Amino acid sequence: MTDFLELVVAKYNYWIYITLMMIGLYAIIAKNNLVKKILGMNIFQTAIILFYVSTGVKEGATIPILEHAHGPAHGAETHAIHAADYMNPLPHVLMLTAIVVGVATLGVALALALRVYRHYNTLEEDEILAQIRKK
Amino acid sequence: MSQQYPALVVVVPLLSAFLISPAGWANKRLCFPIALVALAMATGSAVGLLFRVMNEGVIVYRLAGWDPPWGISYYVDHLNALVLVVVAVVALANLIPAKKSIEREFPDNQGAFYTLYILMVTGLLGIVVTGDAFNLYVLLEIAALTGYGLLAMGEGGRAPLATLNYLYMGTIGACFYLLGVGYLYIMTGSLNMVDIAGLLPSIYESKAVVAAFIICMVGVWLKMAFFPLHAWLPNSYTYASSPASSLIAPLATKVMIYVMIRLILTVFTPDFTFITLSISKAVVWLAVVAIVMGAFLALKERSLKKMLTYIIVAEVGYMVGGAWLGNRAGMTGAILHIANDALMTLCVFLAVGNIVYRTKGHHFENLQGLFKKMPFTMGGFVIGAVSIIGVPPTCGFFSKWYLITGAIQSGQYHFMVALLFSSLVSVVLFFRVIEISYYEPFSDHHGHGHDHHTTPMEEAPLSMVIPLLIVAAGLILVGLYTGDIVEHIISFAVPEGLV
Amino acid sequence: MTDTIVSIKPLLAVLASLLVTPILASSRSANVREAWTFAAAGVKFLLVVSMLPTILKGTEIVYTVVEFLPGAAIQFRVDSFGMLFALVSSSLWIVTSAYSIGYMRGLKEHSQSRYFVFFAFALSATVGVAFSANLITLYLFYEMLSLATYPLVTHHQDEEARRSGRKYLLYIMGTSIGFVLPAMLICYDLSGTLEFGRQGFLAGTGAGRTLTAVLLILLVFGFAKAAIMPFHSWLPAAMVAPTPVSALLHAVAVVKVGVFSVVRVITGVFGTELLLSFNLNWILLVATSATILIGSLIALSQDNLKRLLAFSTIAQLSYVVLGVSLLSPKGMTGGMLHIAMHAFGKITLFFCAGAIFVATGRKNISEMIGIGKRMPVTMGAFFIASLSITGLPPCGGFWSKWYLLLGSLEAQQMAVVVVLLASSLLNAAYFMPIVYKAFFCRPEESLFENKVEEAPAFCVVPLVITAIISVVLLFYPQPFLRLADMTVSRIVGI
Amino acid sequence: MKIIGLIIALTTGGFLVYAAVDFPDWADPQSPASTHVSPHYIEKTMEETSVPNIVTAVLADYRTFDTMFETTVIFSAAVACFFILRTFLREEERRERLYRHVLTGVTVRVKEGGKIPPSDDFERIDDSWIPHDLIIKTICRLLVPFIQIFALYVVAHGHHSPGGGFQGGVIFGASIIVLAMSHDLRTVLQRIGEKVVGVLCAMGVLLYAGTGALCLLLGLNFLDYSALAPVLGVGPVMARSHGILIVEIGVAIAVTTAMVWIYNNVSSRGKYDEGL
Repeated sequence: MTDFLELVVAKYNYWIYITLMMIGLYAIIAKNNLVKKILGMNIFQTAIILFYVSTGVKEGATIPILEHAHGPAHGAETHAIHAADYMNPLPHVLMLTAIVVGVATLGVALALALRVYRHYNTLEEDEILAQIRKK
Repeated sequence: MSQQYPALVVVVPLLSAFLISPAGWANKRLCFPIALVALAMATGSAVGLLFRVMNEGVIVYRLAGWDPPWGISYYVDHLNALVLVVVAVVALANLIPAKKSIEREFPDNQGAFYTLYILMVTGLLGIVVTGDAFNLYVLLEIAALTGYGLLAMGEGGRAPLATLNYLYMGTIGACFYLLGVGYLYIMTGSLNMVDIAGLLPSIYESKAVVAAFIICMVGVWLKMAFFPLHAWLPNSYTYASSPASSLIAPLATKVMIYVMIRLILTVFTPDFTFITLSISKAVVWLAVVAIVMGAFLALKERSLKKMLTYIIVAEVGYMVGGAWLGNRAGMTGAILHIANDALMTLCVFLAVGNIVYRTKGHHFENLQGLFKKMPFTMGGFVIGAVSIIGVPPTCGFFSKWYLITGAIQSGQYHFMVALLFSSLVSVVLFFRVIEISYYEPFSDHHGHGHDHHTTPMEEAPLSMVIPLLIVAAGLILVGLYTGDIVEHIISFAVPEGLV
Repeated sequence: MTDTIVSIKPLLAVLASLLVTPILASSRSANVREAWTFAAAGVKFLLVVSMLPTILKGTEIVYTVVEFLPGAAIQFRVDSFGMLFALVSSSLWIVTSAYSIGYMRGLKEHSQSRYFVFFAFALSATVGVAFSANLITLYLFYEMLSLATYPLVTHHQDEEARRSGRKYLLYIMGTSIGFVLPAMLICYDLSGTLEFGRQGFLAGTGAGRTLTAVLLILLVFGFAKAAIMPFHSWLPAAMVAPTPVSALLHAVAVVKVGVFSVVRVITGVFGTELLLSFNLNWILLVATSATILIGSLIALSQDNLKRLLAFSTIAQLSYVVLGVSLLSPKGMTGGMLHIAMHAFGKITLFFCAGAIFVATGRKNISEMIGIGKRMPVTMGAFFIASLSITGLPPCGGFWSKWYLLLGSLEAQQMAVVVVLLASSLLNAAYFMPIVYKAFFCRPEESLFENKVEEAPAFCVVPLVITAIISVVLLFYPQPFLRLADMTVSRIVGI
Repeated sequence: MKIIGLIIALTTGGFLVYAAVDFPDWADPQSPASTHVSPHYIEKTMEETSVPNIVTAVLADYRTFDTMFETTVIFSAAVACFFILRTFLREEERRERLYRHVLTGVTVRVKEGGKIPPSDDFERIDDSWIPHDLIIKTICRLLVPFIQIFALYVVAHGHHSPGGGFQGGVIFGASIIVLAMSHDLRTVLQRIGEKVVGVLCAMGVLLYAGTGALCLLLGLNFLDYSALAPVLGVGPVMARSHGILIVEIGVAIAVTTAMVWIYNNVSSRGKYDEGL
């Protein structure tokens, strides 16, 4: 029992991102309002960003910026840099891209919702489908 | 200059997109020539790259000069060189006829349309040529976003609504793929496809790698509209404008099938996919369901374009089933069908584009008497239809040949039966359309009284008919030279591991 | 192995009519178009005849267009059997072109250029099938023929044409995609090649008895153009087409392609030894005998002349398949010879039916009482042709019936002998009344005054020519008999 | 639909949990992710690109191809929003117009067709306009320059501190959007026209891709900044650092204008009237 609890505690960041993701997935599928679906989608994307960033963390490491190197000119005595001291920069780079993609998708989704609203005067999916069936 | 082909294929269209957008503001007539030159150069370098690959084997191109696992690099082998050429040729062949309908449908924001068009092609070319898993996700998003932009401007309110649904499903698919890449990154520490393939064998048994594979697959299946996840495709392609749908229909799903085959062959290597995992039989059954349902749903459609979209869903079933048969013939058939199906779908959608350009509608009622009024367009349509049915001289027959041989060799006869069933249904589908345009006299129901300026019904403009006939002739040529394509290109693309 | 020479002639023969189609489509005046059709027909016939001497010497002409896979390529191999069929179809095309000019002009049919274009297209496919060296080339031209004949069958573009066109396609395309395609791929998978060898390529592959039986059924019934019983009903429905179409295509080109493919399958794909060792040929014998008897019986009850001829064609086609599936040398010779004999006989009958329709507008036999007095020449040719079909001495049909009977005796198939004799009786039973009513009817029932008024010359001359040919064939059946003998001797290996 | 959504969410969630068991623990330094590729970045960045901020180095040099396409994503999203929403039809001439006298706050209604010549003391407002609020307008007008200076700092200082093209660009874009929200879209459009925004956005990404193409023309592979050494007259390592800076500026321009462009289109539903 104890090692199960230990396992749960040691990997807590994964459970969080999974719950967030499932909330987003549920919202996209089950919600009726188009904008709520868009928000669900945003939660879904943010959950993955959280997942990536949480993998970059290292025990006892600082942010991946080398402070005491004041430029290469007189850096003769800059002692060697140990990888263990700094956090893994790669997930952060990747997630910068994912954030940008999230914003871009949000922008286009809102534009589409606006056009749908301009044509059907409602954002509720069942009302829109009713209008389509009536036509 | 030939050393730089891998980069030129993607960079030239990219740079041209950033020239077209300002040109759209300055003067609209510049956009089309820039786009044409850019795509022509991209096609040229793609063909050059294919010949280089055929001579020198795999080409590694280090972006920004860094070695593979650290920087992003391209691994151009026979598989993606072939698909690259297909994408470039289809995009170029679609640009020329699209000019007239763009001028009619989007008179004031042509610059934006051409920019989205070129960016979409750049995204697709990038997906095919890249060797980095994460870079593939970014390009996936470019292709998706520009796709949403292009598809949104269609008929009334239906197009944005269908595109919005496409956006939801597409984003979920892309995020699943991203999650799969994340799982692989955690377990192996690298993002480069070949590097991952090197690190994976030691941890094949771990649950995370199996999960990564399944999540990637679900994401890719969602993006390619594989049957249970296909709900977004029919509406979004039907209500889109004709130039947009005749660009996206032939390419978007085929590039995703290329991604699936790349995952199976290079990243997870066939022995993991077919031996360690035992789901290939189930996937072939899913493909059978996809083919049967795709063909079946196409039967009840009264709109020509919507019928074709369901045929695309069935064709996706062909390729997924072929790839998952697990033997050389099936995989060759799947890869060959990517090229053939792109050409066939392009030919048929160009014909629909011409019809819509003249009759302003793509329902069966608009098709009456078209053989008399638009003989060349309908001629091209018949060749495309015959190729989809799978009649010998055209290329559709030969990919069915490999797929059925693969099914026979692997003993999965249900896949063969599905292929034959869908061929028979497409005979019924296409000849129903041909009957309408052949028998029913041209009833000029447009001219009902008040609008006297009905454009005299005659053949679509020359710049739209000639590309269609060239593509139709291309179908027969590709069919005739299937032997050379398979022998020189595809037989190298399928690894020896696959017997 | 017989020595082969490589020459482009077969490809030229196939393309001769194909290349002329754009000219036909774009020619403005009718005369120019008809002149071009005649030119193409003449060139094709000359090309085929030019290859005849080399074939008669026993050499074969091979030409490969493009190679897909090791065993499958678009390849032409002109052997004696292919030459026999090509000779028949190309010669009859000339005659039919003349006839269709008369017919089309006589009835002022619409969109004639489309008719001539697809006619030429269909002929090139027919010759393609004749010269194909392997199953995939044969399948390619077979499908091309189905697509080329669809617009011809549905020429009148009315509701009835639409229904029969739909039925025509469903049967032909349905069976070819549903049966032939999988069978062809299974054969390719088993044997690695699709070449029509001396002995079928399935011989050495160790395929089990049941698999061979399944493949046999798939391939034989797959080629639905041979109109063997379960898949025959497209032929009567296709009679809605104009008469020259049903004359050349549904008496000569299309149905003979079906029968030719079935014979190619029996001799080239399976080979006589394999079928004999598994004695699978009883399946074919039963099917074809049933077709012959039922076809002839239905023909008895038909009133519409063209439907009668359609059902008689169904019966006659199964003679060919019956002969070949006897697997005895004489029987196979008879079967192959019957292709030529039946072609000339049946085309004359269809020409007469067309001429009667052009001259009097009558379609049903009941309305043709006493027509002999009005159109003596046409009805005379009709009488000769019906004799040839029933296999009586003054016409060439006699030879093929003669060889068929000898073959069935040689193969000790007494039942087949009975079937052959019974069907000959039935043939006589449904042809002779027509001839009797035409000539010897009692005056008061005759519906026509007795002034002679024939169909236009362009219709009558061709049918007279073919009638004369079918009589000449009795005395000089040489080119076809010689070719049939050579094919059989090569197969049986004596 | 709700039940299907719940079932799908639960099954996928269960599957992900089942798969997460094999993952390395949180923050464990020996996890494959932190031992295979990233040690090279951490140890080699200083000597190869002389950029202390490793994230910016990886972003703009090691994986610069990714970032170029990332900027293209922003650009394509902006063009897509423009294409979807922008309508150019001029049908609102016939409606009556409302003006406000700036000093007194009096609103003037002008019948159809009539127009008050542009002058400082009258500003155009529209019927669905929320009441005029002096405090917000003056504070925002004061804040904007400081935000913009901070944004430029973030862009320029990407090498040494957290920041870079994207973050700086977004802050700069936010400053313009603050102005558009507090006043109305027309005041922003008078300062920065729609054409300027569209062209600048393309130019930003073109700067990025153009630098890469320049390296291509100078002989090395695409986006390999060490090729710029002879052009910039510095060593290959410093050339990489300067290359990163140029690229960051390109990104900043692109992101700023993309944000503004998307806001303009989405807030005014493509009509470019008074916005939110």
